[in-house]
This record gives sequence, C-alpha cells and structure tokens, in this order.
Amino acid sequence: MKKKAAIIACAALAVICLVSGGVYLARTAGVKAPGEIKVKGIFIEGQSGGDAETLNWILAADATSFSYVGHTLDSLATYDNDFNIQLRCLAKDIEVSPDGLVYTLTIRDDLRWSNGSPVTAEDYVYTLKNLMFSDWLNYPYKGDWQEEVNGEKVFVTPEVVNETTFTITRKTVYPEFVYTLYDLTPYPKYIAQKYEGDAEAFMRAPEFNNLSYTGNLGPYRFKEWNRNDRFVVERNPDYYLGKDVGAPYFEQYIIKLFGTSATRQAALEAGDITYTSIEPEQVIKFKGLRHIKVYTVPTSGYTILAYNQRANGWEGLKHKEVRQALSMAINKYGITQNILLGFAEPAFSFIPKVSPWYTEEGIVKYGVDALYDKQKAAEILYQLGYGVRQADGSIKVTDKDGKLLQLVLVVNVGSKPAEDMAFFIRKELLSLGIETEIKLVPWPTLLRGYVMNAVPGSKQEPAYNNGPEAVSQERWDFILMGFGTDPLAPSGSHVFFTTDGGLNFMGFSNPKVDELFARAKSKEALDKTVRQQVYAQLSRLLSEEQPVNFLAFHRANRGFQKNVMGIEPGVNMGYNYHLWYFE
Amino acid sequence: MQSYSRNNIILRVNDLKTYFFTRRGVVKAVDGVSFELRQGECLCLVGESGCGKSVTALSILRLFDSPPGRIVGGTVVYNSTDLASCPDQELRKVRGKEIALILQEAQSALNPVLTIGDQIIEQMKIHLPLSTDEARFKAINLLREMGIPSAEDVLNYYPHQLSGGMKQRVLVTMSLCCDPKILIADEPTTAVDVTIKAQVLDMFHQLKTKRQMSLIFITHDLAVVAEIGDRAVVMYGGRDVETAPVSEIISAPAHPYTAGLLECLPDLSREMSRLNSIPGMPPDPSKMPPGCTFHPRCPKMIDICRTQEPPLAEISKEHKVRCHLYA
Amino acid sequence: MNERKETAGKDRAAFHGGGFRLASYYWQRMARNRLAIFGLAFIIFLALVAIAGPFFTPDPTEVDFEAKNMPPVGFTITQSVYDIKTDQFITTRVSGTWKHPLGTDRKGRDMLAMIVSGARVSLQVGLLATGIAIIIGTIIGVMSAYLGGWIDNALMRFTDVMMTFPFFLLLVLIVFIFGPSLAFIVLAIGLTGWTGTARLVRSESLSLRTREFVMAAKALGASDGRVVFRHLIPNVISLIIVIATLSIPGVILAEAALSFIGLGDPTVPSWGIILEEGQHSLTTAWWVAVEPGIMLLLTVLAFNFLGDGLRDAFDPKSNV
Amino acid sequence: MRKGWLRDYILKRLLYSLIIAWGILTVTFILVRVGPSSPADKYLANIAARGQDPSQVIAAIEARYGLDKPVLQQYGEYIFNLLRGNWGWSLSTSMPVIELIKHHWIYSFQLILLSSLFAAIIGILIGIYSAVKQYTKADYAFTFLSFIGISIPNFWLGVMLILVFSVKLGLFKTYYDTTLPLFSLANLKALTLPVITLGTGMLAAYVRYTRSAMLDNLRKPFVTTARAKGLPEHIVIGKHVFRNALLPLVTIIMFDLGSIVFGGAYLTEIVFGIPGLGQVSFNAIFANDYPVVVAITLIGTLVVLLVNLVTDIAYTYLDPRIRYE
Repeated sequence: MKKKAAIIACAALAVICLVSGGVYLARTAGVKAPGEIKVKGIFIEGQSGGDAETLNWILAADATSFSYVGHTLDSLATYDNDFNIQLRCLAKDIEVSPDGLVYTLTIRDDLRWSNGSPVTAEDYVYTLKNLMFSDWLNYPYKGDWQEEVNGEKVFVTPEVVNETTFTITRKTVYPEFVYTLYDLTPYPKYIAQKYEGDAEAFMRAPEFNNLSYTGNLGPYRFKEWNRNDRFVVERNPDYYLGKDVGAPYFEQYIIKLFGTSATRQAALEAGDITYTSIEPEQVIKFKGLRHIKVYTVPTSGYTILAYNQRANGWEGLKHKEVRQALSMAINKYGITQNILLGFAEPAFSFIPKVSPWYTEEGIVKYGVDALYDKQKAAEILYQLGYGVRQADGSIKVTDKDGKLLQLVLVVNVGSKPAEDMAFFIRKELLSLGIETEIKLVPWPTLLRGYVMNAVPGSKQEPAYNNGPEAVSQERWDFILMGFGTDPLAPSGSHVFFTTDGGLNFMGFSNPKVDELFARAKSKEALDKTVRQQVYAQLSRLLSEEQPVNFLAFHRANRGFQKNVMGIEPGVNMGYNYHLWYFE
Repeated sequence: MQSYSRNNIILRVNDLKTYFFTRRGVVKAVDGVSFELRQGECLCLVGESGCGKSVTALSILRLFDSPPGRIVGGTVVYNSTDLASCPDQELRKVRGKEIALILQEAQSALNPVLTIGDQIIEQMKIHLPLSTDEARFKAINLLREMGIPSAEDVLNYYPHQLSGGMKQRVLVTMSLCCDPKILIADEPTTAVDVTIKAQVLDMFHQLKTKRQMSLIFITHDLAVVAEIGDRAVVMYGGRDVETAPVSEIISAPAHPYTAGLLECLPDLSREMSRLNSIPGMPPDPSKMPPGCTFHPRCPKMIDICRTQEPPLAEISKEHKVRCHLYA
Repeated sequence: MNERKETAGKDRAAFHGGGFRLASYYWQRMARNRLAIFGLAFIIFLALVAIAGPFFTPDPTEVDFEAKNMPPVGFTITQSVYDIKTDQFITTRVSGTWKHPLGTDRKGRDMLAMIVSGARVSLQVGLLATGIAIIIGTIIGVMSAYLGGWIDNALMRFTDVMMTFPFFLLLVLIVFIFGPSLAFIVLAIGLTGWTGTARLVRSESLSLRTREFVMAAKALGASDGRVVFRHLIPNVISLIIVIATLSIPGVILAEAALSFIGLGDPTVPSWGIILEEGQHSLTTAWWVAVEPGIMLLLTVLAFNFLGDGLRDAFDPKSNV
Repeated sequence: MRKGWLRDYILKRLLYSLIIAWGILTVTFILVRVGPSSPADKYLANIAARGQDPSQVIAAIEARYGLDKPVLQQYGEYIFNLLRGNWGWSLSTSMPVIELIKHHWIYSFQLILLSSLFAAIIGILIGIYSAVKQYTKADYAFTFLSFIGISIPNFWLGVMLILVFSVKLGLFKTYYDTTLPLFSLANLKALTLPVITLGTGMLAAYVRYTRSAMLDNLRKPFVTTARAKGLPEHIVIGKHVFRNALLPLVTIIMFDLGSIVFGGAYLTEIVFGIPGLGQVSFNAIFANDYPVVVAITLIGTLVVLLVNLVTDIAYTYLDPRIRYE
C-alpha cells in the first residue's frame, strides 16, 4: 500500500507498453547483427513496489499483474520511443471506416496456443463478448469498452469476419478508441469455455493461473512464480517475432522483488541484478559506476496540485484569477531542481512534451520566469479583495474579511517526492501569508475521504464526480497527486477537466473546455490536423485556466549493467526488449 | 578414652586465614585457626553462628565462593600436601575421595533435578575404577547399610521425593561411597527434629567405630559435642579460642567464652526459670574489635584485652586456650 | 521471566509508611549500579531536552529546500543537480555549518530540531503507551488476584488469549485498519501490551493477599477498596515500576518498527519516522538515518540499564 | 517414574489450545472484516483513471469474492470450510491459502530455526561464561554488549549489515536467493546476514537470561556438594548448575518465540527480501486479503500454543518436581 505510486491515469497502460516487444532491428553502430547474437544469461529486473496479484489478467487490478503477463502474451500492438505504432499480434494496422465507427482488425496467421491450435479472430471476439462484457465475471474495466448512447451505456459490438479478421463497431465516434484496441490480449476460447459462467472456477483455473496456454504469443514462457520473491519466465524459442532472428537472447527473464528501494538499488550496485530504476539522489553515484549504465528518460507522468472548486473548499479557488495568482507564487524550478534534482521539467498543461500532440505555442507558463512573481501574485490577490496592506507596504494575503487564510493540502503518504513538494508549496504560500496544513493520508483514505464526493443529504453513492453540488466528506483546498496523460490519446484526460468528467473531483467547469474535449472525440477529429489544433487550443486554455496547478513532468532513471546491449533509451524503451542481449 | 600420639595425625590445619573481599570491605571469616585431626577421632568445631566454623570446614577443601573468598594465609596439610595451595587438579582428587564433606542444609544440598543414583554414582565413576553397574551395586549396599529401605528404588528417586531424614542419609551415603579417610559434617543435626537427631548421631558414632573414620563435626550445640566428640575446638570471631578434649571442655572450660557457652546449655537436672545466654552479639566479621575479639562481651575482661591479641596459652599438652587470663 | 519474579516478590518487604526511608534505601542500592545511573542520567537529560529543547532549536517543520541534505558539522559531501539540457551534473561541495550542527534532511529541516522533537514524541509514545498498558495490566492483575474465583479464571483466560496473539501482527492489523495516527498507535500498543503486567501483578498480589498485614487489615474490617488501594497496590508498585521501565524500550522500538514498514504517523516526526526517511537515502545522506538510530539505541539502552538496576535494587535476593 | 497423568494433561491442554485458537481466529476475522478497508480498494485508483463509477465496480468485485454477504454468514462459511480442510483462496496472490503457506513456511522456518540455534548456542555459552566469571572484565564487557544487543533495532541492523558486508565489501548477496538448494552451504551463507540480524537481539537476551539464571543457581548448596565430591568444574557447571538454570531459560526462550516469529522475523524478511510467512501475512494485511491474514494468524497461534505445550511437557523431564494437575 505504502508504495503505491500516486500516478492515476494510464498506470496500467504505461507498464504494459514498457515491456511489450517490437519488430525493431538494431541499426546502431557497434551493435551486432541478429545472427551473431548468442542466447545467454539471465536478465534480472529489480522491483520494490509489491508483487502482482494474479496472472489471470482479466481479474487483475494492478499494473504489476499486467506487466507479468505481458512477458508471455503480446498485445495487438505497441509503440516505440517516438510513438510509432509497432505491430505485434496484428498483421497490419487497424483500419477505421471513414465514418469512424467500424474498426477492422487483422491478426497474424502464425499465432498458436500451447496446444498448437491457431489463435483466431474468434478467440478475440470470445474474450470480448463472453468474458470482458459478461455479467458473471465482473471485469472491472469494462467501462473502457462502453459508449453512451441516448443516456445509456452500451458495449461496442465485436464480430468475427474470418479466421484472422474481426471488426468492432461503435455507435459513437471516438478517434482514440483505437489505442484501447491496441492493448487487447486474448484468452483461448477452448479453455475459457470450460469455466464460462462460473467466476469461482474461472478465478481458480490452473491454465490461467499458470499461463500454460500462451503458446508462441510472447517472447517468454511462464516458469515459476514464487510469491513476494520472484517471477521467472524462460525463453520462448517459438516466439512468433523472434523465431527468425533467434530472439529473445536471454535464457530467463526474472523479476526479483525487494522489500525496500534501498536494498533494490544496492543489489544493482553489487551486480546481483541486471536492471532496476534509480531514485534521483542515487543517479550521480550510479552514473559514476563503471559497470552500470544509467538512462535518463522522459515519462508521461506528472504531478499536479488540484484546486478545490467545490463548496467545501476555499471560496477564492473558484476564481480563475486566484488560481493563477497562487500558481504564480509557486516556483516550479524550485520543485524540479531542489526536490527532483533536475530529473523533471516544469509542466504547464496536460499534454506531456513526449506526446506527438504537444504544442508549446501560446502556453501560459505559470510558476517560471516572469510568471513566477510572488509580489505580483500578492498584488492580484489584494486587488481581488484577498489581502491587507501592511504597515511596511507589503501585502499579506488574507480571506475576504481580512482573517488569516488557513488552507488544507492533502497528499498521500508513501511518496517522498510528493511529500517534499507539499512542504515546498506550503513554504511558498506562507511567504504570501497563507498558512497551509499538510495532511498526509493513506491512499484509500485520500480517495474515499477527499476525492470521492456526493451531494450532501442525498442518497448518492460517493463517486469521483457527483455533479457540481457534491462535496467530499472531508474539507480540503489542495490535493497533490500524480496524474498521467496518455501521450497518444490525450482526449482520455477529459475525465479530469470536463464539467461532467468522471474524475473531475475538483469541480472545475468551463464550457469552452467541455466543447474542445467533445470536439477531440468527434468525427471531425478523425482528421489528425484538426485534432492537433484542438489539442493545442486545449493546452493553451488549460494552462491559462489553471483548473489544477501543473507542477512537473517527471523523468525516470533506469540503471542497467553495462553488458546489456540493444537498448534504445526513450519514453518506451522496453518496446524492443526481446532483442536485448548480453555482450 | 584412647590415647593419641603425634604419628597418627592425618590432617593439620595451621594458622588458616580465609578472607572475603567484598565491596563493603574485607570480611575476615577465618582469621588464624589451627588444629589437627587424628586418625579415628571425632573432632568438633564449636561456636555461635558466624564464628567461622563453617568457613573453616569449607576452607579445608577450598569450597567457599571464590571470588570473593580467598585463603590469605596458613596451610592445610593432608598427606604431606598443602590443600590450601595445591593445584585444583590435585585438590579434586582429594575431594570426595580422601576427604568428604556433608553440607549443612540437607534440604538443598542435593541437586533437585538429578536422581539420587546419578548423584551418588557420578562421584564413584570419577574416583574409583568401577563400571556403572558395579557402582550402582555398591551404592545400593551403602544405602542399605545406612538403613534406607528399598534402596534400588531410591536410586531412581529425585530429592523432593525423600523425607528430610532420608536426605540426610543419602548425603552421608554419598560422602562415604568413595571410602574417604576424613568426613567433615557441617551441622548435620541442626535441621532435623529430636528423634531423628539421635539417629543421626548414632549413625556418625557408628562411622567412627566401625569404619575407623576421622570426623570433623561442626556444631553450635555443646550437648552434641559432649555426646559424639573426642576433642573440640571452640571458635569465636574467626579464631580458635580453646582446644581441648571434650571431657575437659565440659568439666573445666578455660576460656570465658566456652564457659559462657556451657552456661547456655539447658540443664535438665535443674528446674530453670530461664535460659542463660551470653550478653551482646557476635562481632561483625568485617568490623572485628581490636585486641581479643571477645572482649566487648567478656565478663572477665582486663585492660590488655582491648588492645592486644591474646597469645596461645598451653594449659596442658592437650588443652590450649587463647586468652590473656592464662598468658 | 514470570517464574523468577514470582519468587522474588515473596520476600519483598512491605513498605507502606516509611516510604521515604525505603525509597532512599532503594536509591542507595541502585546508585551502586553505574550503568543504571548512566541510564537514569541519560533519561533525565532526554526529558529535559524534550521539554526545554524546542525553545532553543528552530522549528522542526521549517523546510528549506535550498539547504537540503546538509551534513553535520565537520563533514563535507558533494551534492548534484542534473541539467537536462547538457546531460551534465552540476555538483557543489557542501560542508556542515553550526547553523545546522547535526545537518539537515531532504526537506532541509534541521536535524537537531527534529531529533529534539523526536525525543519528545518517542518519550511520549513510550510513557503513554506503557502507562495505558500498566494501568490495564494492574487493574486486571489486582482484580484477578483479589476477587479470585470465576472472575480470576475468566480474566486469566482472556489474558491467555491476548498473550498468545502475535503482538506485532495484531499491532500492524489494528494500525492498518484504523489508520496511522500517533494517538492510535499509542492506544494500540497500550491495549495490546498489558498481558505480561497483568500476569506478574496477579501473582505478586496473590502472594501478598495471604500475608499478615493484608490479613490483619481485613480482620480489622477494612473495605475491599481500602485493602486494594492502601495495601495491595502500594506493595506491587516496585514491581510495576520495574515492568514499566523495562517495557518502555519495547514500545519505542515497536513504534519505530511500525514506522519502518510505513505505518508510522507521517505528520509527527518521531525517531522512527526520521529513520524510515533516512534509510531511503542511506548512501547520500547517512546522517539522517544514523542520528535517530543512535538516539533510539541510546534511549532504549538507557531504559534497559535503568530497569535492570531498579530490578536489582528492588530484589532482596540480589547482592548488589 | 510413570507419568500417566501426563496424557490427561496433554489432552486437556490441547482442548484448551483449540479454544484459544478459535478465540483468536474470531477476533482476527472480526478485525479484518469489520474494518473500513476492502479488497476492492485496489481497484479505486484505476477505476478513477477511467472516470468510471467506483461504487458499481466495488460492488461487483465484492460480489465476486462473496464479501457482499452479511459478516456473520461469511464467518459461518469460513469456519465451515475450515473444518472441512478448505482454507480458502488468497485474493492477493491468486492461489489456495494452504498452497501459499506450504510454499512459504520453509523460508520463515529456516530463518527462525537457524537464528534460534545461533542465538541459543552462542548466547548460552557466553551467559554461562559471564556468570562463572562474574564481576570480571570479561563479564562486564559481555553484559554491556548484551545490553547493546537487546537495544539495537534489528531492522536498522539489517540495513547496516547489507550496506557494509554486501555493498561495500561484496561478501554477500544483497538479497536472499530462493533458488539455492535448502541443504547447502550456499544457502547457509545466504542466510548469514539475516540470521545475524534476527539472532543478535535474541542472542543478547539469552546471554542476560542465562547469566542471571546461572547466577541464581551458582551459589546454591548443591553446587558446593558437587564440588565437594571432587567433580571437575565442567561437570559442576555444565551438569549441576546448568540443568537447574535451564528451567527458567526454557520458559523465557519459548515465551519469546511468538514475538520473534511475528515481529523480528518479519522485519528481517522485509530487509533481506526473504519471502517467508511474515512477508506473506503482512502483504496480505495491506492487500486486505483476509483469508490469508486469518489463516496465518491462526497457524502462528497454533504454533505458539504447541510450543508452549511442548515446553510444559519438556518441563516435566527437566524438573522432576513439576506435576501438572
């Protein structure tokens, strides 16, 4: 629990992407051609975030479970460091009908289950229709496959065309639905049928818990899973992408779990493991080690400070100018340099720099350079009536009635950088005269007590956005948390920023933003240039509106033993990991 | 009464000094004691509690706790070996084999978690060339001899299953099992009641007569001394104050302290309204008075007693006393 | 442990009335134990620091990210910030200053101030939780011994159940379920840690119950309450003092262990919390983990010394 | 000596143990199931990311695990299943609870066994030496060291040992390698640091207990008797004194075992990444995996109770004076 990262959106997605393979032939100088590479060695990845819950992925809630399964089971496609689509189980890219409603998917014809039978379109359609959409199995993320038609949620319609082709038909246009499709993995119909209708039996099915069905669908095959210790997969010689080049080149791939990040990093330093992520403080040390190579790569994760614009937050936060003034008072370079030690960049809007949809033009950069100005911030607040001029001429920010402003900042316990940022922000606000109480709470408490809301006095079940009148149980003014924007499908972020967005817990509402997100999901956005424009407008608008204070985009540090070859550093550097090898 | 010659002295204690070095100071528990034990006799060490008689007994075999105890002077000569200074290994060959010791507290002198048999036999196996079975056989015989019924069963018993008198007998058995020449018994009659006391004394008497053993019998009870002793050493404040044949001690005590002790004896022939006792308290061994240690309580104290230690005076060849009155 | 104390208690003199003389007697006995005196001195020092220290040190919650990870006086380290544009590190050498004699943590908080306020928290946790445990344990122990019969039976069976319960697991379970606030941690430790006390107090009281002065008081018609409060409790107090002193280190360590696995109260800088923070940056800022670790060690050591000395002083059998 | 009464006593104690175990089972079940957190909590974040309605999903998940039934009914079903030998299904590791325990008990067991042996053997030897040489410099040194040993937080010690011996000196791996064969020197070597970490506190405590138990008996008259018999010193100390000192020692060692299994052993497992029952149970707590929490608490309790019973029986052999009614 304590180590649960605070990054909400796309957490599962991002990890899947990291570990999936790709048809990529190394062209970098000095790298051997595929034929010369010998299969040898065991690749050990160190993790300290807790074990996976299940290999029966349809029941999994956590990203770790998906990442384990991903070693043995490819999705339909992934993308490289430049977000180019890399086909996996697909024979060719997904075709979208001109009206944007029908998606035609063609899978490879050389995919085999473990019993030798081919993987067919029927398996995919069965997985969707009979498992993911079913009532008996309660697939928790079925919402990804639903659309709203006449106020009702309905599932999309999958249909088999032939052995290798199937279609998915929507009733509403959603240009970025294709990225949901890329992540699809199948269950074998011939096994799953045995358990259909019996959730208990399905949960306990040995084939699914031992991944004994995955055939040639992944670079590795399941070998052993010792809970809280190690997940071991061994080289799959039949891997459909690797057969021809002899990949993958590791005998085994092991995920080794550690109790603390300190011991995990110590293990890399001692050479006991091959790869693990490095915390900012440790980077310089590891970069100085001869046997270690550290890659600093961008991520799509970012940290925000949400402003409560609901009835139980400080009334001032409802005003755009107040939010802007507060954002102006918080030094983003202070966060990226002093707390994250340079392994971050200031964020100003919701689309990360790594995304193909990123546009810098016109973005309002609060919190840096000219727009980091505490005096000006105080002046603005004073003008709005939130402050008193003191004897020495300086302004002390107060509530409208001149009283001391005491605000509540909530952050989840366990994330040290987030905690540091909370203290940093408190200090910045204190210099305006605003006192901030920091509440460090466990993750479920944060969600249940502060994020979830309901209309007082109603019988509503608490949800993340129960309408403009809803408020959370506990009073709060700021929540510091990790966010994420899918770099390929930023429209997914509508849940945060549209008036009725499912995760708009801060109660932000702006008709223009609603309209732009609607356009990004509309038929006209099928045209990528239109979508690019829409996103550029959205980025500008949100950077100015400050529904939340976008604080920083993070960079990750990944440390490898130096003898690992074939690595292409980047945002999704694991996409070709089946081609990595030991020197 | 037998007569003794110098030749059959089997143990000679000469000017023995055993001090305890504690944080509160030096406790001179035994501070210059001399006596000799003759073959086949029963020598009694008499005195009030705290006079150093038990420590003297323990010092013979160096069994006091060390640290803090240490022999700081004197010799204990047995078989031309000085037990006070010989190496531990040699001493261990004497302990139990040549000289046996029976401790005061019969109740706790036996190890509560070992069987009687084990405790008797382990000793024999160390000192005698016997197999376990032979040792066992001998132990059974000895126990029978000591008047213990169903001796075979008793070997498998634990101490808590025996009565007080039985434990006393077991202790005696244990001390006899290696046929020692000398037996030291520390207050064997104190913890038992009157009827058993007679039995115990009888037992020791038999040891002396039948086995020709030499006994050192430690007691505070002059009545017991009169019954069993041949000669007696009266101790006070860590010193031997009077040494004489028992008959002389009883009939003609020389030291005022001995006389005082005798007066404390309840005389059954007279009807007594109250028991006499020596006034005052025995001295604290860490703060001995100067001069004669008895002088604060002595009815016949003279000036010199306050300052000078009394020398040993010979009243007769067999009767010696440490008192200024006889100097 | 119970067995030994049970017998030890039997010889202990009753000491209501003349309490001062007895106290000074025990003090003399204890004063001979140099380690116990060191322990007592350290605890008094710590208490003074906890009470008065905050007036002399800066605010321990005051962050200063400009002065983060400063080493203690006399040490020099190298700090670095990564520059994305050049892919280089900008390194600076940082030496400890007297402004922060014990250095600063990753938030730039003054370690001395944190240690001082941590002393307050850890002592509070130790004393309060032990206090709760001792009070519950004493009440149950005395009631059990004095009332006897089925109440004794029921209470002791309940004690058995609680005693068999894996203590740390129960603690983690309770703190996880009800949330990691310091008040709750204290309460949880107190509510689970009383069993040993109850047992010892019961056996001690049982032996006292049949002693002459209690019998006499009863014969003179003293009420149950009077007997318990005037005669039983004062006579088990020495035992209670020893148990309390020896339980405090366990409580302090339990809180630190909870913090170590992430169940500490993050808003209150106890030593456990600082240590947990520090162990993430052992290789970059060792002092953040080492300083509270040493304080924890010394404090636990001091209580153990003192408790041991007290036990010897109260135990007539021991020859100090 | 015949001990016919012992059988009745054991039966009585077994029955009593079962009742205590049932009590603890019930308390744990109530604690886990009545608390505000739910196994569905882990879905909250991901549901949020998709902007979906959390209450619906949570209801669906709870239905999947049968958590929507009344608590009393869940309790009844759990007990019923338990009596049939069905320990349930672990929600957080996706395997039968009994299988999970079968896989992981050995890691805890070997750690605890080796630590106990290490601590007991060395601790008792030092304790005996210290008692025999009371008030010497060696005694003071050992006493002081043992105080430090019981005062040092073991999780802290573990981290320090790794830093020095694994990272700086490279003598050991930084984590425990589960692939090593159980009975091998390599495994023993891998367990060195964990055993020291867990064992140091125990060892120090044993030194203190042994020393004080030995001192309690060292001045007893029977020891003088033993010496008077001419027994060599190693028999006097090793047999006569130690046999008597063993009684309080066994009580304390066994009494400590429960807290070691669930306290120190868990922290040691965390630090060294040993996937023993401690880790399993605490991860289960964090994951709201109640079948595992209840089962491991139950098993831990049974082990402690069994150890207590064995101790009591061993007592009758160690101390012939004891007789249970």
